[in-house]
Amino acid sequence: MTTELHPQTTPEVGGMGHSVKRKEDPRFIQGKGEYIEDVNLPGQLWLDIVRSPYAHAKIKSIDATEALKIPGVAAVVTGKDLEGYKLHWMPTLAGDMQMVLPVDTVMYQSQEVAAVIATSRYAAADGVAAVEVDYEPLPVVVDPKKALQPDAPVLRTDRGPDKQTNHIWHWESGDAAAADEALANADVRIAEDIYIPRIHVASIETCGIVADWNPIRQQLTMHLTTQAPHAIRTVVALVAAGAGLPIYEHNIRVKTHDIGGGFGGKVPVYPGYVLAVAASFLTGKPVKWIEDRSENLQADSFARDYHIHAEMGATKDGKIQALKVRTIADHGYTDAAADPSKFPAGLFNVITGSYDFPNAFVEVDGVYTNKPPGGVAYRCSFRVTEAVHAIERMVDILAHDIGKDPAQLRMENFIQPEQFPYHTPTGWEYDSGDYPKALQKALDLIGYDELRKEQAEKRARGELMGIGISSFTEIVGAGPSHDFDILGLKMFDSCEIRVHPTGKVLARLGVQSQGQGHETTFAQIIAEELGFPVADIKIEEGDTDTAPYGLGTYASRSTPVAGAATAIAARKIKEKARLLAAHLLEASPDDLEWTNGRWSVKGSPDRFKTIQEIAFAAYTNHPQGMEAGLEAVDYYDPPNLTFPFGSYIAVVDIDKGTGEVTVRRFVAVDDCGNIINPMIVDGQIHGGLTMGLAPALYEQITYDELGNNLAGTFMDYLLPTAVETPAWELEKTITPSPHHPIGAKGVGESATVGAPPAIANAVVDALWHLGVRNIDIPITPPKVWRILHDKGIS
Amino acid sequence: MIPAQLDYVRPASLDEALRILVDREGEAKLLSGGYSLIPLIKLRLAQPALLVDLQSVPGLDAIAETDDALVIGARATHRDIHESAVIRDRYPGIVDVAGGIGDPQVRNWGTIGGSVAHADPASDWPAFLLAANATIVCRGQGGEREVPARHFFVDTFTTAIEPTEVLTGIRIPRRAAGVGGAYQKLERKVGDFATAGVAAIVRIDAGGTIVGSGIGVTGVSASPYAAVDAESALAGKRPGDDAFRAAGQAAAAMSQPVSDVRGPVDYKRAMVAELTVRALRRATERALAFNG
Amino acid sequence: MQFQGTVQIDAPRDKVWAFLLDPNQVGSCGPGVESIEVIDEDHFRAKAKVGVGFISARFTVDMTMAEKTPPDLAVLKAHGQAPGSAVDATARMELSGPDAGPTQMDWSADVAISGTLASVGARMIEGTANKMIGQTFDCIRSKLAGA
Amino acid sequence: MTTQHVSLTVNGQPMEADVEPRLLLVHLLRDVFGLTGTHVGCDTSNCGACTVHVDGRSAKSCTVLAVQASGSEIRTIEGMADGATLHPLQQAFWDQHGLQCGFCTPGMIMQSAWLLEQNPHPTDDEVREGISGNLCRCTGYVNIVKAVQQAAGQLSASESAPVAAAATVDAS
Repeated sequence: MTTELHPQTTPEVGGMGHSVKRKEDPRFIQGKGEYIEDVNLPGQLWLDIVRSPYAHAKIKSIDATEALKIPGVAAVVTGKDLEGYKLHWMPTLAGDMQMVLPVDTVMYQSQEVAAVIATSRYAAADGVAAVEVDYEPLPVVVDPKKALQPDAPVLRTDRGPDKQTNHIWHWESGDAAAADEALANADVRIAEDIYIPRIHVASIETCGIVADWNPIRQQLTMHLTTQAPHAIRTVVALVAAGAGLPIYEHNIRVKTHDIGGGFGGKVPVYPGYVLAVAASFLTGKPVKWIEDRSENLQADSFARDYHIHAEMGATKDGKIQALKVRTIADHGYTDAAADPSKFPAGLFNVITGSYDFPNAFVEVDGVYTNKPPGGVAYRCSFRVTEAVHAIERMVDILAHDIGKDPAQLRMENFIQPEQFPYHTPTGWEYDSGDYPKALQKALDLIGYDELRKEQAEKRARGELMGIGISSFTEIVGAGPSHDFDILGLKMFDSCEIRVHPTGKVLARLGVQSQGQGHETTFAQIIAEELGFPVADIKIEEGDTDTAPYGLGTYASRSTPVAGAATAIAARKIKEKARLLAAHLLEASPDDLEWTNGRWSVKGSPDRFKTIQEIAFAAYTNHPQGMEAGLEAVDYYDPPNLTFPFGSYIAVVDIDKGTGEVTVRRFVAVDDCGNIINPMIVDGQIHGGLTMGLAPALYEQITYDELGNNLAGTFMDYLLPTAVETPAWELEKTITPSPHHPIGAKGVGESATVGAPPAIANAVVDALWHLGVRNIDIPITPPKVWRILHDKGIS
Repeated sequence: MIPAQLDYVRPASLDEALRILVDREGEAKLLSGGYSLIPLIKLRLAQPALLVDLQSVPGLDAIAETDDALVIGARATHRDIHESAVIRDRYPGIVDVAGGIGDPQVRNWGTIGGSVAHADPASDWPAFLLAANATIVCRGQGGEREVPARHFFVDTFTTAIEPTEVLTGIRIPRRAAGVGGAYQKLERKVGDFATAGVAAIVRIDAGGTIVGSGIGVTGVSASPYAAVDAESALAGKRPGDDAFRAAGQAAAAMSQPVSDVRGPVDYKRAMVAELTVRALRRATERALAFNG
Repeated sequence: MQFQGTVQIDAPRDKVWAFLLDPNQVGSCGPGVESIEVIDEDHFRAKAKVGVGFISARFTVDMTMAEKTPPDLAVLKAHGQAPGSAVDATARMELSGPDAGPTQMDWSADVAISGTLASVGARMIEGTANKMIGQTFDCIRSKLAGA
Repeated sequence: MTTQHVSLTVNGQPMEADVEPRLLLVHLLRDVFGLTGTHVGCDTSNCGACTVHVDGRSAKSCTVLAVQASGSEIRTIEGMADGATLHPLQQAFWDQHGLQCGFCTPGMIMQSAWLLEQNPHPTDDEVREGISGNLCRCTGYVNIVKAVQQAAGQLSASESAPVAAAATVDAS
């Protein structure tokens, strides 16, 4: 089933398998990208936001008198003002409700309280400082477990009399009774509490909008940093309809421009967007809001915050039998996750991972706390990171407990290549995989046996070194319409291709690049299918006036869904081209064969028409009865998800004096199916690994007991620099997806998902002989030092 | 993050700067490289009415050795210091400090005078200046005075400098034979403020005995401090891990850390001890290798 | 954050008690207090410039005498706000010792800091708060002893 | 609101403006001069997206007041290419896939340019240290290091590396 990389096109055409240099780069390297902050419209006003110092408080009064005296300050908008337009609440993508501005109660520290609109950025900031808000502090609930206790204050009193609780929802998957029985009968049973902390995507560009309501044309243009322009347009149309505002979907245009990193953080609708739209509607002028970094780190959507209790059973020689997982999910004060409607805990039930579990049961309870929305995304929207971390940690603990090498235990429990398509006990059908091959490649590449020898020698000398493995299975490409929707919108995606008479191509997609290189990779798919050189193909995204409807780019779904739509739209064009070629060649369409961008008569290879010739004919010489033109559109509804996988191995050294962990080496063997652009795939993996290293060792959004966010700037939210980041070592295996038109699986978040447990396993491996079973990420020096200190090592 | 309104002047001479400080006392704040001050102004945690930028004041950036001192002008940048030939040749402990502050851009612009006057409780220079028994040169309209580092760092963001004075330079005792210095800091990632930092200077006589030492500690108290108990513990000892550990314990005992995002109190104390040992080891190597 | 301490005040108990009940007196010892506006005998409002070094914020602080049990127990609550930050504190002061003095004051303070100061200033906050509270009670002691 | 006059040279062009003294250099470049290639990423001088050269030294323009830079020579990403010819670093970032979303890229290129002016033949570790004041969220830095090394090879091969403008830092 496994194949190697063999490009079918010439480098000049640049189809699949070629490391085509990116078409988008010339503007970026010359400072000519156009990001949201670069968008300036004539007469625009600036919006800035007054935020709450309290995590939970009643608003007693808001006094804008002093703010309005500041030259340039035009207006101060409060929740009471918005209430008049029914705009003070808005729906989240998860179907919960979120405040745009509070009317009476703030729910987290730095929540929006009022908006200042002014003629300049600086005046708006002065206005914010001058608005006086009087608060009455209320008890703060930071810990989701405490939030579930009967005496906890109910945070969301707006939800109706039957929902006066901080419990949001319960979700489960698998067979509880079977899992219990298997656990009871297991020779070996392990249990562990694993916390996956709250983190923030922190793309280097923050979020922003220029909202432009044109009262004459009754047209709203939202220049916006969003990963999901169409979905946002629909949400705005629904909110406007709910508020009775005359803003209709066909008169709303979302335009994204270039996006400075997304990683899921630019999927939600933030209150600032609605405020800017409302302010533009009220003033009739464009209104610009650009978040600063602290607003971004304190008030945007966050990821993870999963309190996991996992139990696993196995035979005494390490054949795993059952998994049972109970989880408390801290969603902050509203569930704003972008999970598909049927999956409030995302795809967390992929937690059986790469292993052949006979039995599994997973349950998750969502909980409100006094924090901003949690559980949204960090280069993984659907809780796969949490699942992979838990299972990879548990497998490692089992291996160490029974004294078996963690690589060996994995090999013995992997789903084997011949078992695909494989049905998991929690209901997924894995499309394809060869897990032993990937792990073996990683072991060989890093020199595993030698490292184990080195580790033994070092341990004898009292030095601390660890080797950690993670053999993850990803689940991406959401998703098939029978199960997957967000706010009722089915999770298809789309591509429209127009071939112009001179053989130049314009393709538009419903997804949205944030650095993934769509302008190049989607052109390569078309080049592969139709033989047009990549240079002749222009890809456009991010303008809802022109692009076909799609759900957007997140959860690693662009290649699995929009990539498929692109291939199929191209194939529709290829079929029409066949008819055109048959007409031009005076042959039967059935007698034609396709090779290298031309239709030729079977057996007469010199009788052919190139795709360029055919394109010209489509506008100049099409047969009677056939529509002119050469265009196609496809809305792709995937038959299944795709399941990329890989095996990662980390080697760490620990400084006994300080507890510092250094990742000395890191080998990543990835399998994302067929590869469109190897250079871009490697780049995605490099970046994903770094966003796996980050939460493993550095990043965490921590709150004190008052709900203050203690990581509100990059001084304390610790993105790794080039110094902390190791020189990643990459390899691939290629196992195509059998159901995807081009056999691709997607790669955007694999490395972010797979890397943290490799690092955590390596650290625990270094310390296992001291009785350490688990250290929650981020594994900071104080945590390691505490262990060493308690054991008398430090 | 947008600064509050402020005024700005760029005096062309020290006298003019001093005059402005007197005329606008209570409003004026000196600006050197700005990499510590401007972030605080942007956060509006500092809202000076008037910034007095010293960039055009001549003569404040020289680095030179005299008979008894290494003199560093207040406006010498961290990078100037890091790359200065005399410092590279003879003051490796200063190279440790200057090369590890912030990041390259910060080192390009941040100055020793600005950093010392700013007196962040976790900044690096104070630890070294305390260890080295440096003096800080302050100029007012009435003339110049030298304040020993050990009397200079009064409190968090608070020094012995008067609001009408300009910090013009640093005088560090000239390195003699058998003297070596080192600075060790622990940071969560490169460019972070120190979780803890320890500067050590030792003087070892021909017989191999520690006859003098200086230990400066940063990041673990309201302001950097000289670990005098550690210095006492080292006096007359042979250099070695036993002596260094005792000094480390003494330095740690003098710390007054608070538990925060960088770690709990006992961890920070332990880090002071550990870094003291490491700094002393390196300082000792350097002392033994330096014949004047 | 919890803080506590004891000060020995060289003054008779009733004098100490009277001091504690007088907003202008006790208020003037608060950190950075620039003005005091007495609303009624148990409520007053202070404007204070609170900070360390050149870093400071102007707070408006509402004070409430929440509990007073003459002549030995007073509880003062403070709720202060500045742009982006807020401070809420409860100070409990218990007096003991001979009527004629010296008076021992055992104090405890529960201080909650919210917003930007807590978020960005985390590494300085506890030490600074501790010091300011210490200064406040030192001020009370010295004013009474010197009176 | 008082303003002060600033005049400076940006990418070789004399430019001036009347600005509030509190105006940040990055906002002068972006909002007044329209040079939007310089980005703001963090506001606290951690991320380096706003890196430009001021009198030959790399600086974080979000942590410099425009008035501080008056009289200086500024170089931004827009001044790197020579007409239609990319600067070797720009070419190298493109060749080596040293960027993804492109937001950190101008600052990363400007810092790398300064680094190569100081150290024309850095080791990989020296490159990593040299760009440690610049954060990239997309690339994992591997290809940035490769790009800087490619450019280092080209710049030294062509001996076209500009001499560091060290006039302001050589007083020691």
